[in-house]
Amino acid sequence: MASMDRQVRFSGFGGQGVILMGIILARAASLYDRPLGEDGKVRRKSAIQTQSYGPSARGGHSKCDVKISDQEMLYPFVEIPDYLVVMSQQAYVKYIHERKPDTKIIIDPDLVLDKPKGDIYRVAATRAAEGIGTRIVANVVMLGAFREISDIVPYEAIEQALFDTVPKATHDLNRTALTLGSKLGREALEGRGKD
Amino acid sequence: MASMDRQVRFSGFGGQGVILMGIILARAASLYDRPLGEDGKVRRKSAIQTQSYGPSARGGHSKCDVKISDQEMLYPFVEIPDYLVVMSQQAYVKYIHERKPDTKIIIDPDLVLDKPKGDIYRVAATRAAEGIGTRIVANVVMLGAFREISDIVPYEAIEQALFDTVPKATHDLNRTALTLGSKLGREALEGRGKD
Amino acid sequence: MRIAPGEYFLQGNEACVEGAIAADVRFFAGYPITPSTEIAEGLAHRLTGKDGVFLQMEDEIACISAIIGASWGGVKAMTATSGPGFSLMQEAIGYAAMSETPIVVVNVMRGGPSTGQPTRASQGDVMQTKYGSHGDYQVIAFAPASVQEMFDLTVDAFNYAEKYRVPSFLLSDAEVGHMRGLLTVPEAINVVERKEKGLRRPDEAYDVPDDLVHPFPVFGKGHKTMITGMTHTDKSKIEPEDVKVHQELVKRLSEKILRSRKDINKWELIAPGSKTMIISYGSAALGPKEIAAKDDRIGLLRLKSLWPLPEEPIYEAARQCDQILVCEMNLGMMYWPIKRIALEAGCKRIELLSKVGGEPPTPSEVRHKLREMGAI
Amino acid sequence: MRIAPGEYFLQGNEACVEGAIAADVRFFAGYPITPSTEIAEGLAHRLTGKDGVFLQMEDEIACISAIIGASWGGVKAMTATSGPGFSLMQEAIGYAAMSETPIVVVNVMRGGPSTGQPTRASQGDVMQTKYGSHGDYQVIAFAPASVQEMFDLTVDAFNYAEKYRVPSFLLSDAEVGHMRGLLTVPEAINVVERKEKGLRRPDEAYDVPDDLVHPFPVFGKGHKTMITGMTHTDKSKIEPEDVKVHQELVKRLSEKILRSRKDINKWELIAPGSKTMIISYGSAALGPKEIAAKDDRIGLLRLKSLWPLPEEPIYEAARQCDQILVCEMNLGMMYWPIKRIALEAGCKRIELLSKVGGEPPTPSEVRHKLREMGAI
Amino acid sequence: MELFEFYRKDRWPHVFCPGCGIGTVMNCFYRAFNELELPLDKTAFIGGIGCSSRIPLYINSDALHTTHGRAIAFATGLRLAKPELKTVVFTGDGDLGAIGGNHFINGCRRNVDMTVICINNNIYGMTGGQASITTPHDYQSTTTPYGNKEYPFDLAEIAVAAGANYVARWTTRHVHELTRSLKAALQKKGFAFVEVVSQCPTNFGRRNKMADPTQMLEWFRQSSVRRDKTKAAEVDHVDLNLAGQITIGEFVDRNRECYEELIGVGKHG
Amino acid sequence: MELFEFYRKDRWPHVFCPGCGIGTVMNCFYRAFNELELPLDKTAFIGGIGCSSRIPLYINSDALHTTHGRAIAFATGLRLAKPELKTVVFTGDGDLGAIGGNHFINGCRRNVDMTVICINNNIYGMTGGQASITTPHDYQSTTTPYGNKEYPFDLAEIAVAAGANYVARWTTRHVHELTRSLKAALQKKGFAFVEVVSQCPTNFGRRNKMADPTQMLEWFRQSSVRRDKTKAAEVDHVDLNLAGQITIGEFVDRNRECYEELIGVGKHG
Amino acid sequence: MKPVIDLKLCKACNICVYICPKKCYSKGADLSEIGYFAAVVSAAEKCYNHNRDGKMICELCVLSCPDQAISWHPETEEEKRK
Amino acid sequence: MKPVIDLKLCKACNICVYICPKKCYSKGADLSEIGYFAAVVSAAEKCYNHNRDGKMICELCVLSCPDQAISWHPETEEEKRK
Ligand SMILES: Cc1ncc(C[n+]2csc(CCOP(=O)(O)OP(=O)(O)O)c2C)c(N)n1
Ligand SMILES: Cc1ncc(C[n+]2csc(CCOP(=O)(O)OP(=O)(O)O)c2C)c(N)n1
Ligand code: SF4
Ligand code: SF4
Ligand code: SF4
Ligand code: SF4
Repeated sequence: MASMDRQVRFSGFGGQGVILMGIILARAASLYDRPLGEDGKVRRKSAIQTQSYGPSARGGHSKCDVKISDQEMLYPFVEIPDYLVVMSQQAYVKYIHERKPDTKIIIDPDLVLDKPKGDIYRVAATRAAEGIGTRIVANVVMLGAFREISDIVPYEAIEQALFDTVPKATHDLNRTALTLGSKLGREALEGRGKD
Repeated sequence: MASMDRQVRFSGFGGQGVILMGIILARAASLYDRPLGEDGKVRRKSAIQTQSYGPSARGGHSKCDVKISDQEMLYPFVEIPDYLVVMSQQAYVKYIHERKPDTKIIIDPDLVLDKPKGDIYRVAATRAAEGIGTRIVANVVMLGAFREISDIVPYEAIEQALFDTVPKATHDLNRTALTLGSKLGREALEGRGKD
Repeated sequence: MRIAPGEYFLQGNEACVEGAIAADVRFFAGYPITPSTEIAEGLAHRLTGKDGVFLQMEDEIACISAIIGASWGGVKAMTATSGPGFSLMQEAIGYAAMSETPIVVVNVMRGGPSTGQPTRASQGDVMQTKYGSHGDYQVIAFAPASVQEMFDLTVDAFNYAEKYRVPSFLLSDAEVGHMRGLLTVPEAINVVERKEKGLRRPDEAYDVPDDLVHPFPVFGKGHKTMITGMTHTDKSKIEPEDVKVHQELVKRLSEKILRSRKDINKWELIAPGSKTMIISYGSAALGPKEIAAKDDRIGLLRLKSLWPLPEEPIYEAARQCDQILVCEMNLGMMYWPIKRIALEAGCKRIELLSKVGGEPPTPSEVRHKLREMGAI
Repeated sequence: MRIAPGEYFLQGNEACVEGAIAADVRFFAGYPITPSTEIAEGLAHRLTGKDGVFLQMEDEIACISAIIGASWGGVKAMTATSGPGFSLMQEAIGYAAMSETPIVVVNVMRGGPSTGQPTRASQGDVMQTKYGSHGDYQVIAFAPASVQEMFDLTVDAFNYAEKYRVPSFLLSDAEVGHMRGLLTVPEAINVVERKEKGLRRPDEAYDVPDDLVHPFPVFGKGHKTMITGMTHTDKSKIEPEDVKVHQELVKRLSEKILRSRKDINKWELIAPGSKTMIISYGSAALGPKEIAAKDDRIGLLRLKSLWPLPEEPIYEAARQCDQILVCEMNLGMMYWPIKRIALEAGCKRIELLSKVGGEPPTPSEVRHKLREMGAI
Repeated sequence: MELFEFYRKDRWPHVFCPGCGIGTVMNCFYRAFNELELPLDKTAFIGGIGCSSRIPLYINSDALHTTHGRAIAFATGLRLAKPELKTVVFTGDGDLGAIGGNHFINGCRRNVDMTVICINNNIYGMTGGQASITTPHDYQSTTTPYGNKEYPFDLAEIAVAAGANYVARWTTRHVHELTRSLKAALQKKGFAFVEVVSQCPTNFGRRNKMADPTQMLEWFRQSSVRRDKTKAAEVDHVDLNLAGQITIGEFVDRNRECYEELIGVGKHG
Repeated sequence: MELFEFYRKDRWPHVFCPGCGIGTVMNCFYRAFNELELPLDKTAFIGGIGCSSRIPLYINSDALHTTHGRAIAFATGLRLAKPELKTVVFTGDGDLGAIGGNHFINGCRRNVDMTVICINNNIYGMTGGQASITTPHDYQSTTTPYGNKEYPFDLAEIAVAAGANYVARWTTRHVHELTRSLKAALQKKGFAFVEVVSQCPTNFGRRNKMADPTQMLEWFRQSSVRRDKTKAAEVDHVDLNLAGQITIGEFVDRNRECYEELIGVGKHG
Repeated sequence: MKPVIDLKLCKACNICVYICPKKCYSKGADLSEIGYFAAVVSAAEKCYNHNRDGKMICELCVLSCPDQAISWHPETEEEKRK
Repeated sequence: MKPVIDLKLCKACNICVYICPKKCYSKGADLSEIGYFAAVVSAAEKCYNHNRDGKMICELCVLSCPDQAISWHPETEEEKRK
């Protein structure tokens, strides 16, 4: 089987938890995604998360890349993402140009004013998060949607990695957000290109 | 005329003014020794003074080298001195071994306890300086004697360089010391090898 | 107290923290600086006072001074910094070399010169690591390229610091330090303990053994140790004006490292014997690695240690190939000694792919350069 | 105020003081350190407050920071130090390079590493001068070998610092600094003034001229200058995360010096075309000089400037000879780049005469080595 | 001069976090500078490295953004080389009191004419919240996960002992008093030091149960106690700390000759 | 323990100039150490660079002769890594107060258990007589040919402001008082600082009409004034200077918890 | 004169809400262009400076606002009349 | 006990001469082996500690001598009798 790489970019506003989305995805792929291969052996994925650091991440845009491979990781940096998740207008302007024709773009339409063309999925994650009580989990909602749309790692792996990462007291809230995200993701998959 | 180098080493106790002796000699050769050559042109000498620095010069021995050449100076450091002036026992022990068979050795016999063999000149400069009032000018006495013995630079050049170097108020004292030294030098030349 | 064997998903800097703990670090003094700060923050958690001391100090000079002091207390000691802090540490690095104090300094390299690009990666400090302090000395330096190597080479940095009584460096960069990925902690970790001076014979520490490294006289054990950065004899008598004493000392300090090149140097070799060899290290080697793994016209010599200069593997690679591409994240630093070695080995074409600005060369950039060279 | 034309008998360090005054130094900040202290002491006499400022500061870091500040006030500024102080200055040297501040730093080299041999000469800091600060940058460095050159090359150091807006170094050593001899002060001394930014066109200072050196916007003249050690655009906008801006900046900083090698480099050539060439510099070159002057089998390339690396004269010398002897007072530093260039030029035998411990190689030591090489 | 003639409008919104006290200090400084009608083009602004140290880059005049901790040393050189320039340093507690401590005390002693404004936010803001030499005892930071065990410096008191001509401390809750002190400092001949205790909600507040900047302002208000200028500090007094007290006020106002006068450097304002 | 069991007899005569006060301090230190019957093998001696900083090399125990100005930082590491060792630092005014000023004030603040003895000879001795941060105003040195224009630090007063647990100042003319203070300092838990104003006849005396060391001792005797421990320094006071006064005595004696106690490092004496 | 908040600058720290002794400001509910719930001047007429034509007697808000978002603007004629 | 000057250590600073309240010391006139005109104990019997058998009550000289040249030695029986 030829090696398969997946490149994902999460982007948004500083403080939205964009970095956390990437960490959870990469952790899920690294530690919890161990399907049996055709040969009956456990297959492992390797995953690397990188991010843009620094004071610009304070107010401005923030970026988190994840590269996932079913082989040993060679070059771990995202060149052109297969998936681009955008959670702010500023990030949109900054990153929209780094894409291939088939890059799947997932945006929160309440935060991105532009209306791009292409393989677009709209997930109103922030509004949905407010719906369950707090904007804070908008990132987890979006992560759930992303997982559903991309299907790179199984739901259980993401959930496990999520629970590793966030404080115990928030597990219930986060699970709710994740499943809500999955639902929104399914809807987006279905509604794709409808507008 | 083949080039002619002269290598001189002054050595003694920190605080005796050993360094000054070398500076005056080198300055004299550099600036004030301008004889007419056979061709009627002024001949210049080049001279470089170097010294051993540092805290060991505080209490212990102290060393000052002068190299004088009638050509452009190439290698300015003294390897084996042609003249070795010694003004303390410690310096004697330290430097006596760096000599050629024909190195002329000038010592203050009151300060050097050993009685070396070879081309030795004894100049009791310190005692003589006390005789004219102060040990401080022992170095100038010794310098006068050295000049007389070596005859590398003319008396006037040394005197000029000496006056450049010491405070005006002490010129008389220093002149006295220098001429006294010349006298002692002549005596040493005559008395050489007598003991 | 060290991390249990198993698999972890960690940041590079966090893996370095765990490597240090695994290597038995007991003293860390640090001053915050991006992109190395997570190492200090991690060790602030791990060294609580009882099991070791974490100390944040007034500046980087204090930090490196303190870890040298701590090392003389007999414990393994470390600091972590980046460019500007590394520059400030140079005087004390020379002191550590001169006094033969085992310490580990992590430099998570960022873009320089000066404040430059605090959040972006570079490899601009590799020459400084060897030449940053005044005078002649040798050091040991490792260049990790993954989260796993941030752990493994940290342990190595400690081991070699102890073995050779020398300052030892982990030259990471902002990409490797901040990258998150899998760390596999093995059951057994080889940890070299300090070769302490015993008390069997009073002058034992000062016999020059074959490997030129004297046993270490820990303070407080009655050795009456005298440590100085001045020129000193093997009996630690200060002789700052003695030509011979100085010669013997600085030559031994150099020799003990240079002679042990084979023991110290580490590298990864992909497709040796290829007509075109890439020589690279750290995160700059990751793009080349992808190419060398997939294209059999191209080989890769990835240096995992940079100092002492890995003359032998470079010579060997150069001897067997037609051309070399050196790939680094600076304007050309290791390029020069590599070129010298390659010329000695008879290889005539040595090219440079230099990338500054904060991003490691991408596989396509490397490929582009290789195409220019006619390699692919 | 400058010393009158004529002949003087001076110490090397005193000649440096007079050179600085002749070059119009107006600000000196120093911290005492053997064997450079006489430079500070001399300037304490010469800069009385009204005609320029002499300032002794709390440490070397303060000194170099202050002279950079003074330079932005539009005056020529300088400091002098030796090994340990030089190491402490490294961070700010990078700042001066990055901010393109003309300053002159004199390093009267003594034996290292660390406190080493405070009173004895060495050439152990020549690599540090190029690589001591983090990141990629280029500097200019001169290596005097006589009292006269302590004067002449100090003037040059100022001139080139101004011309290229770069930190410029006088790499002297304890022998040359403390040696006393003749200084001839000429009638006319070429002094390069600062290329100040005028106010004709508002953006003039930031047009990149051919020589890559921008006019200098002195503070207090309404330029609204913004100076930073962070990555910045030509309009001095801070862009620490921009790959392109960083590339353009550091490449220009390097290029402006490297491209001007021919303008900057200075050397003395004795008996070019000899079968055996010695390459040396500073006081290490004096023994070889005596030999080359007297033995016509031996030539000498004496480098009066070390950085930027004088590639061309070395290449030329290497191309024409059979073998090269590099002579230096360290364990081999300039040896390595010289070897690389010589190999490029097709010269195969490049030997090293390395002498540490405080004394320059004597003519007999050089002769001994030449004999070993079969040169004489 | 309008606010945005004094500051570089094109760089707004500035980089500082929402609620960061640095912007407040900028207002007060502008106000003081403007009311004194000082010539902006004849004033140079010097900063070290850190959030606070970035202020000079926002001012519409000559700015020297230097290395971490050395701003006073750079300023000393600039000032003495060009004494017709007024010299103002902006620095942080880390920049001034940690890595820059030596230049700080020697600056006070040397008494070169400059105004040094230290924004003391009790934390390293720029690098993301590590303890500073002014982080109060037992407070949280990323490098003191078990609470800060050290005790903080009293920067103003050290400035007094080291010899500064003018020393005052205020908080961002005392904008009017601060503005007055900044005016006094700008007019003082010699080394004038103003410490402003300020909020870093992002990196100090958040970790110390004051994520909201207004909570920090309220903390400042409640803990502030005026210092009696005539009475020296008590020997056992460690500030902003055990007693939970922030001593504010003018600490000293004296007229030691400044360095320029002492060495007779050209003219100076 | 005999004097020459405590000191390394084979290194005598020591390197210090005739009449240098460093040797006097060595006597008093030996006396204090010996009377307290402290274990020599469990005491480490740390020096910076300078004449004064060389004392550790003469003591018959473990010695760390470090870099210029950093002795306190080295000592901090050693002490915290091996808290069963007593830690004594010998330093000079240049080493401690010029290049080392930052480690000095932060050492006082951090309050690690160590005894720091600064031999303040008002000059850089080792390098041949350049002005120091304690050279009195208008005095001569090789770098102040027109007289020193700066004003000196009051190191003891700064140590008080920075937080040291014990601070005293004496001169080499006060050998008994000095010995007593050294004993107090050696017994104090936390950072203890003793400043000894001392003569450098070679490089200070000679240039200031006191070439004879006894002239300097007489100067010390005449200028010394006792400090009232209960009263803090006056705000305008600049020591050893205008008033020609050397304030001597114990400046502070307090018991802030030392750093080892605060972070709970192993056992410590 | 009355205070006005510049929506391009306000970062919604609500310091003005806290600091104003007359409670002229209140928290905002709308996302601004730059992404914040900017504060609003809800009771300008309560301001000390209201109707004082340039004689500023408080200005805690202007001096405190860290983002230079508050500035003084003349009241409309109508406002003045109130 | 009486004070004795070690001629191998004394560097002739004459601090003992200055410091001794009883004027037990005086300047020397002979060059010592190590090159100094070492001070001499000219009036040991005036010393406070004379005949006190180890009860030291002054010791300014011993504590002050920078070269560790002064030490206490027992008096001879004859000296004690004086
Ligand atoms: C030599 C050096 N060490 C460390 C740093 C990293 N650094 C940048 S800013 C900073 C702290 C700033 O703290 P402070 O001065 O209090 O300013 P704030 O950001 O809190 O306003 C540090 C440690 C650096 N730039 N240079
Ligand atoms: C980094 C550095 N700068 C300068 C020096 C040179 N230096 C050696 S000792 C000294 C001054 C010592 O003065 P002080 O500490 O007062 O000691 P003293 O010799 O007067 O006892 C200096 C400047 C050095 N060794 N290292
Ligand atoms: S990190 Fe803190 S100090 Fe820096 S801008 Fe943000 S709130 Fe202000
Ligand atoms: S130079 Fe001064 S301090 Fe140094 S040993 Fe001599 S007298 Fe003492
Ligand atoms: S103080 Fe300024 S930034 Fe904060 S909410 Fe009010 S107007 Fe907005
Ligand atoms: S004090 Fe000591 S060194 Fe000085 S003269 Fe007296 S015995 Fe000699």
